[in-house]
Amino acid sequence: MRQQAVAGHRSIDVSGLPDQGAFGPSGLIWWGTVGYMVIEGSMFVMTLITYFYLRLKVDAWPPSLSNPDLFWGTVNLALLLVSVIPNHIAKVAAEAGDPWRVRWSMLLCVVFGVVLLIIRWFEFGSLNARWDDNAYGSMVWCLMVLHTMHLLTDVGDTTVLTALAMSQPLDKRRYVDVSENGLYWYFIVAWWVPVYLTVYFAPRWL
Amino acid sequence: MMPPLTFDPRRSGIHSRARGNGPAADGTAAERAALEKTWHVPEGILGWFSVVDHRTIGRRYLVTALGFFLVAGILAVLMRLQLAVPDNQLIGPDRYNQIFTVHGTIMMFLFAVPVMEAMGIYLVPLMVGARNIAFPRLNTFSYFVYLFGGLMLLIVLLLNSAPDVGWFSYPPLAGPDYTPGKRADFWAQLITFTEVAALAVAVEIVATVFKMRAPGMTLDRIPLFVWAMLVTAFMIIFAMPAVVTASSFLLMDRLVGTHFYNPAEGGDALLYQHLFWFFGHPEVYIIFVPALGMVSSIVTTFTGRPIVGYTAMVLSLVATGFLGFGLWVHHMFATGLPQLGLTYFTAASMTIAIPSGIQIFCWIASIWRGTPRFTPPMLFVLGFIAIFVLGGLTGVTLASVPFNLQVHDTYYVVAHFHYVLLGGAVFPLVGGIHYWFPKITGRLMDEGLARLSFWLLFIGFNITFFPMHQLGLMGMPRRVYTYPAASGWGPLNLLSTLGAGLLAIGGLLFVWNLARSVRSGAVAGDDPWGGDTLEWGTSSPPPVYNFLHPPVVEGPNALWDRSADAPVVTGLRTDCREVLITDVVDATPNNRYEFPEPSIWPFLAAVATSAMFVGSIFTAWAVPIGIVPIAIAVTGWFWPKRKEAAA
Amino acid sequence: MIGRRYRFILVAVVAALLGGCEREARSFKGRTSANASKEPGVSRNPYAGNAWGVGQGKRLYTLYNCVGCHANGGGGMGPALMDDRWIYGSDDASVFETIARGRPNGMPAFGSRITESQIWMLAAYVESMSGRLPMDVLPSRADHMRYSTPENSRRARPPQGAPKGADE
Amino acid sequence: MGRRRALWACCAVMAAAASAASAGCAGPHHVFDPAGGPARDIAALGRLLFAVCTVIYLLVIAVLAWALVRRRTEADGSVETGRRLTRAIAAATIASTMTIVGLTAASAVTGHGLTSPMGPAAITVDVVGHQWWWDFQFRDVSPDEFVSSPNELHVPLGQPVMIKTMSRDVIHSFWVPNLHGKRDLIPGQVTNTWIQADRPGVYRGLCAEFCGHEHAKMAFEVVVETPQKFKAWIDHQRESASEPADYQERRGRDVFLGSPCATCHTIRGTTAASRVGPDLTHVGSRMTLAAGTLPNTRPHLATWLGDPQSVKPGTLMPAVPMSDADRGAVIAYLRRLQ
Repeated sequence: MRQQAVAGHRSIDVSGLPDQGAFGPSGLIWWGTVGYMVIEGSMFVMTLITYFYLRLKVDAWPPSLSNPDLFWGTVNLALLLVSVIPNHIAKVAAEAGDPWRVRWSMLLCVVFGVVLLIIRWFEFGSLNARWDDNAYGSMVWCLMVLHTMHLLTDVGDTTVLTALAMSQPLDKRRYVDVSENGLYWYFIVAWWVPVYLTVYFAPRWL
Repeated sequence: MMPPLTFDPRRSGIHSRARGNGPAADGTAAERAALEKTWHVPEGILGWFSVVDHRTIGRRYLVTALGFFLVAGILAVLMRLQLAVPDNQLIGPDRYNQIFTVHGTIMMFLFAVPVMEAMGIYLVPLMVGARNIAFPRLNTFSYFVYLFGGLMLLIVLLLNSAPDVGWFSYPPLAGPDYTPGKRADFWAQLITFTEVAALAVAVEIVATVFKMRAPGMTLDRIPLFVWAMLVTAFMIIFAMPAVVTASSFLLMDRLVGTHFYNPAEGGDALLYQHLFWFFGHPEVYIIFVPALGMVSSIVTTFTGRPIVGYTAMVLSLVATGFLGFGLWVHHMFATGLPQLGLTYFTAASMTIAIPSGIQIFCWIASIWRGTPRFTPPMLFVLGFIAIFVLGGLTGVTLASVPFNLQVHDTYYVVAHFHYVLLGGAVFPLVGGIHYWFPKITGRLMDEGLARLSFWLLFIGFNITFFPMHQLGLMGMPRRVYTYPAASGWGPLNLLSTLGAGLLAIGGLLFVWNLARSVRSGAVAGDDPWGGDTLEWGTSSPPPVYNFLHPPVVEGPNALWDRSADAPVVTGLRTDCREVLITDVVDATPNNRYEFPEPSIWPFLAAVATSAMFVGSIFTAWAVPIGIVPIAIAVTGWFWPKRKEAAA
Repeated sequence: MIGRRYRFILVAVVAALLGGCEREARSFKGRTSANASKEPGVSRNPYAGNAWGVGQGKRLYTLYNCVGCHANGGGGMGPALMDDRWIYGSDDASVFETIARGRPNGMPAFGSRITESQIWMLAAYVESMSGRLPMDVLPSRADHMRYSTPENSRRARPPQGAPKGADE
Repeated sequence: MGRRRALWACCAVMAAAASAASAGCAGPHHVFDPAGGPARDIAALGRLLFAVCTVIYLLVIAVLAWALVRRRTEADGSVETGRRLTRAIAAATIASTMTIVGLTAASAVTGHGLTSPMGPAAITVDVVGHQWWWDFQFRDVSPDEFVSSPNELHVPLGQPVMIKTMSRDVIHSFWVPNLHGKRDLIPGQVTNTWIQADRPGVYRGLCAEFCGHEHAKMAFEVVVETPQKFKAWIDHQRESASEPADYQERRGRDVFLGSPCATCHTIRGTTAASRVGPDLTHVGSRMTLAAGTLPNTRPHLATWLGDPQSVKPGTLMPAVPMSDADRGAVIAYLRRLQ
């Protein structure tokens, strides 16, 4: 027994509590992840507000009068939405403590991530303005780059976690990491929806 | 007088045991030794860069921020010397503009916010009874990013390449066309540096306050300083992304030719002002709210009674946090926005006086009710009230659109915000440093010197800044490097410069007192003031593990409300850095979590990040290239050690 | 420990100093001498490494309507300035001469119409148009309609057919 | 005792500061020395704000002083005292809320009065900001040309004057403390404000938004004169420049037109027609040089032309190399341009 009774004090013995953290808001890591999600979410909000602020200042939007091509962006949207499935499997498996399910679903997530990044490359190529053409182009590129940076970060993160999961025995701590990583992926998928609508449909509808 | 322990051991893993009659002495000594070994602060050069201890990092933050404060103070004295007489030739416009820009930038970004965070990093874990701050490696990372950003600014100042477009850097003046070269880029990138650091600390503080409070510290028992830091952290999280957005747009306009602020291509110069002030106004409260927390701590201790109106205080802090986001346009009244909107912002700006007023009333009521002891910290608090109330009232005048149109961007505003920031934040900070110095160093500051420096600071402050109200009404605009004799501004400016001399002497005396008391101050003991918060319940300076046994809190004034047989937490492992994670609302123990060991990787990540930031001032390629070392460092940071994985 | 830290800082400062810091200096005095007789190939442009001087040159380029003939570097009535062809020499002194004394086929002499320091600023900007100056000196986009890639984003185009070392 | 002494010291400091501040409301550009409708309304509002704030401040400090020095009693710790204190705090909060509401209303009423003048505007002036000088352009005096009066704004007494502000480069701010509050000059936008002067005289205007090196030396004069005099002034401004009267002035004109001067400036009636720098057609009649930096006298003009960069470091105006005799001639010519 590690804990001792201390002279003159009652003690609350916490040695029976789960160690290595907890999933979700009970654990500490969740709060760090959500903290950064809020920060980055604020940046997305600021950028979107800027987009519409600048939109209201001019008559022609986009100034070039040709709307952005929908193909690659929509493929990206579809794939991102599908990628939620392996991500969800990994998250649930981690919370259930199933090492093999975690491993293969994580691997699938990495594959999805890489494919998404490749498609994103084509998507940049299909945009209807350069960043230094006008404010419209600057705005569109800014939104796209911001989302791509998040995508890249999480793909990197997932890759490292997958490497860890493959090379070492998984413990609770790692499962918590996998679970929070899954949460972050939801965040990235969720943000693509407004960004996609803004980049591709704001010029059409507004 | 407070209900005793309301803590309910519901969870299966917790046993509340009767008081031990055991042989505590050697058991405790062994436990201490084990904790000492587990939580050790690494030594040597490598160790210096690997520290993850919140007290060490907090101290470094504090010392660094005070160092920047000194630099900015020297710049202020230079400005006052230049303005002492009309048509002065001492400093030319090129240099002067760099000086006032760097003065403002350092004060806002490298002193005020970091110094408040430093106090938070040091004190919040102690006040909530935790062993360390949440995400300690992130903490180390944030310190080095902050340090490197600050050094960058100092270096470019020495190189005659410092930003010269004001701490607000409005485009188009700060844009690519009117400030060629890299001066404004250093400013914009400094913002990125400091925001990365500040946001990290904000996340740490939120997590620490929400998840690492001692059992029994329910929401209504959180010390007011901790509440203040929590509100500040939330404001940072919501406000700073706006300025990062603004400064990134500026940087991109300057480097890769985007058109965010170019009206000729669909951009808008006012967009920057909206983004900047959406951050800029909360920024003032980010600086000022922690100071309110310090005032509450000091007032409680030195009146010897629980603060009057704890709930009102907490609600006021939270209200300040919310209202702070609703009044950014009052920095833009002169830009010609629609009148109706402006009236809304007048109302909002005036409304924020109410929560501040409530807190003032509560402190005065607490002083009225208790028995004030006129120690140096208390003197600074009284000085704070005298100065801050004045600054707050001139703030009310500034909220009025028509009057604002006259005094906006004049010395009246300079006077106002120095009353609010120097008086409202620095006076409590200096009081707080006097107050917590014994906890941090184990020694007391010299009281005679402290009193002398207080009076010099107080008198010097008023002589320096009070005449500026009048100068503003006499039409003196801000940010002028000189003025003609015919303006009639000469005498008051000279008076102000003389006051600045007193202020500087007072400041140096304070620094001297700090320096000598660290070495030769009287030994303080654990609790020299009879404080009520948990940090006074451990030794001075606290051991590396903060508390032998994390305490259990039984009332809002943790130490005063502690019963004779107050329980403590046991059962945390001593052979690894295990901490207790509790629930958000009622602070019930929930789980245990192992904190990371010291590591060099956060430092390396900070180096890599800084290299990318500085590089991206010169070329956009720094971003894709610079990401690689950052990714490597961050992977090293999170890669578990074998021992951990095996355990 | 503290001492060591300061040493690091010192090293950093010295390194940065050595990196060349005059790019940001702003010398308002300029040269006022009336004797504009320049030995070709001898004189160097005082603003070639100075971002502020180049920026002033860019402003003057617009204000003095150089745009009228040369457009924004792409050329029109006059030759293009952002390419690698330098008809009358690409070295500092030749560019100065071209502006100050004019050239056949339309380039007027500005020697009596603008001051010497302004000519140097313009010359520095003209050199920046083909991306020849150091990266941290090149101007970025202007606050008006976009006309081409900003100077600092263009691919540097070293002068063609210029005698070797003429730039030195 | 210590605390009494401290209190006295505080009071002394405050009193000293206050007396230092109340150095009078005169001076060339004092907010509380209004010479026109808008400034008068704002000054009245300002006095109200100051009165209310002073009372509140003194009250707070008095209560604080009482709280510090009062005799402590047994009952201080009682629940009843606590309740009373809570009530006092609530009362103070309600009082301050009502004050705030009152001040907001007062400010809204004043603000409403400032939005537009009572009657139709007599003239409209375009105010164009440059680094670092002002161009006041009167466009409604004749259909095809406009009168440019750099750094000197003439307005008729007692009539509303519409001001359209715009900027050629960075953000500036148009401010004549005796007449009205500020209005920013923002590139890419045109905003409107108005002034109305009811006291003849010369008032100084300043740039109130940081605009670069010479932000400090970007002032102008507002000349308020009777409508008749204003009419005469504007008619004169419409005329072309005076012809040189003697040999030296003729020489000055020739030097001017053959030198870099003519590359930037306009003198209507000559070949100089560039709009880079201020219009010099009537430069001799103006009160100041270099945007309110120097009085317009012969020696100051010589200083300014000889070395502009030491008068106003950073200005676009270069030192034009010429012999002393030539410069003397140019000065004589410029002073002829009344």
